[in-house]
Amino acid sequence: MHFRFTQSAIDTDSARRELLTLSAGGYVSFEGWVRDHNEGLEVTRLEYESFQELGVKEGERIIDEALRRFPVKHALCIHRLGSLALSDMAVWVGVSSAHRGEAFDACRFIIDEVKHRVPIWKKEHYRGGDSGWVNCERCAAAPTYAHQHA
Amino acid sequence: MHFRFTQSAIDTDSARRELLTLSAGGYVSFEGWVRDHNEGLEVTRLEYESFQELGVKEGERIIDEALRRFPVKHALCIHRLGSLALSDMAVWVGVSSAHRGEAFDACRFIIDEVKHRVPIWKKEHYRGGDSGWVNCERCAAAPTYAHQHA
Amino acid sequence: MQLKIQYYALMREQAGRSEEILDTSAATPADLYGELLARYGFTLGREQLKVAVNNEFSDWSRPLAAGDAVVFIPPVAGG
Amino acid sequence: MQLKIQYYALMREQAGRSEEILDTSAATPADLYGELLARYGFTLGREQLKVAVNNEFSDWSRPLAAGDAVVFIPPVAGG
Repeated sequence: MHFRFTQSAIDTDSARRELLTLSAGGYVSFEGWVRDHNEGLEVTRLEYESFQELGVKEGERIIDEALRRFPVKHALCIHRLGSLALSDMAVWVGVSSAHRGEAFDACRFIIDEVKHRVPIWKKEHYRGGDSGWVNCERCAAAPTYAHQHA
Repeated sequence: MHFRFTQSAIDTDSARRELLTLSAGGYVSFEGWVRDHNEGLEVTRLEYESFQELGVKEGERIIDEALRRFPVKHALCIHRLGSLALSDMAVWVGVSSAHRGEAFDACRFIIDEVKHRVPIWKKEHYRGGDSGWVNCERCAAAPTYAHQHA
Repeated sequence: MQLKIQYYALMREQAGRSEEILDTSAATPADLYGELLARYGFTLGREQLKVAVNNEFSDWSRPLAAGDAVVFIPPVAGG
Repeated sequence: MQLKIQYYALMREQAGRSEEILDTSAATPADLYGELLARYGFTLGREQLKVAVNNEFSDWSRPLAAGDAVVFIPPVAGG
């Protein structure tokens, strides 16, 4: 299982250990943190939900594609679901490889694809009490523009 | 001090905490690990040494350049010196930013520049007892080729 | 025939439920979405969605069979 | 005049010392390297090195002054 969901804090130390191998000289990781603003609005907290049965399948396909495209050793992605506070880690990607260039490329490929393809939704709660499903509320009003910031 | 040397194991948790900020949504880190082979030879351990007075200056300049070139929040690099075993972490780079693209670019820029510009030397010890200063022994024999794999 | 429909995120909120078993004559996911759009007033148009049948992405024109599980997938926002 | 020379890595091993105070008439780092190359038989040519004076990168043609600290920098291999 190279793509997983978790309802609790992501254990990056344990995840990183799964990527260790004596033949790897480079390790790149990405963490997505809950930030206090998005598109001009002050964010106070987030909720993530996923269609998990398809999500893990699509996530595994992305990791498999990364391992085929880039000569890396190991790759792993963990996405958190549920209610998250500011600074909480929403997603983690780690890649180990013999050389660093491929590790950067594969890590970036994985997070880009995960954000575009895995059925995960994010509801932002804003200062003042409003909330909204990212990429859904505005695209409902203006569908042709919406996919640009998906 | 955004560039540091250490004689002991790099404390990545503590280093990562220096980069946390509520306005950051992306965090990219790179770790260089001691690998069991290099250019066809079996490596058993490494020694790193540095001209530290100039090394920290040049390292700080690299971080400053990264912060000017890429719109990131914070960046930090720690390089270990002394005797390292296989799988030990030799260098760590961490970058936080609002958006992930810049964090990847800045992290890669920093490790590439550190490897090319900071006065750090690496002696590899090979199975069988041989050893050699990387980029120095072969370039002594064939100077025009040597800088290609520096 | 009976289909199982699961709703997520904005569509879950607009449908007021996370799943239901539906008696329908919809022949395809496209037909089914038209039926549900009329019932729940979803704000997302079909061109903004993907659809999954039995936990795998599907064409909108795939023939549906009794017992199929259908999920409409709003624009995603992981990470 | 007296200069302080520090040696690192391969050059430290070939010089058999990590630093020394040297009486020299070398006017520039280039002159000084020629003198030391003859003495220690360094395998690295000057074109493979950089040089630092007083903890900062320097031109090879910079005039040296008494008390300057000079470091020859072999090809680096951090990371």
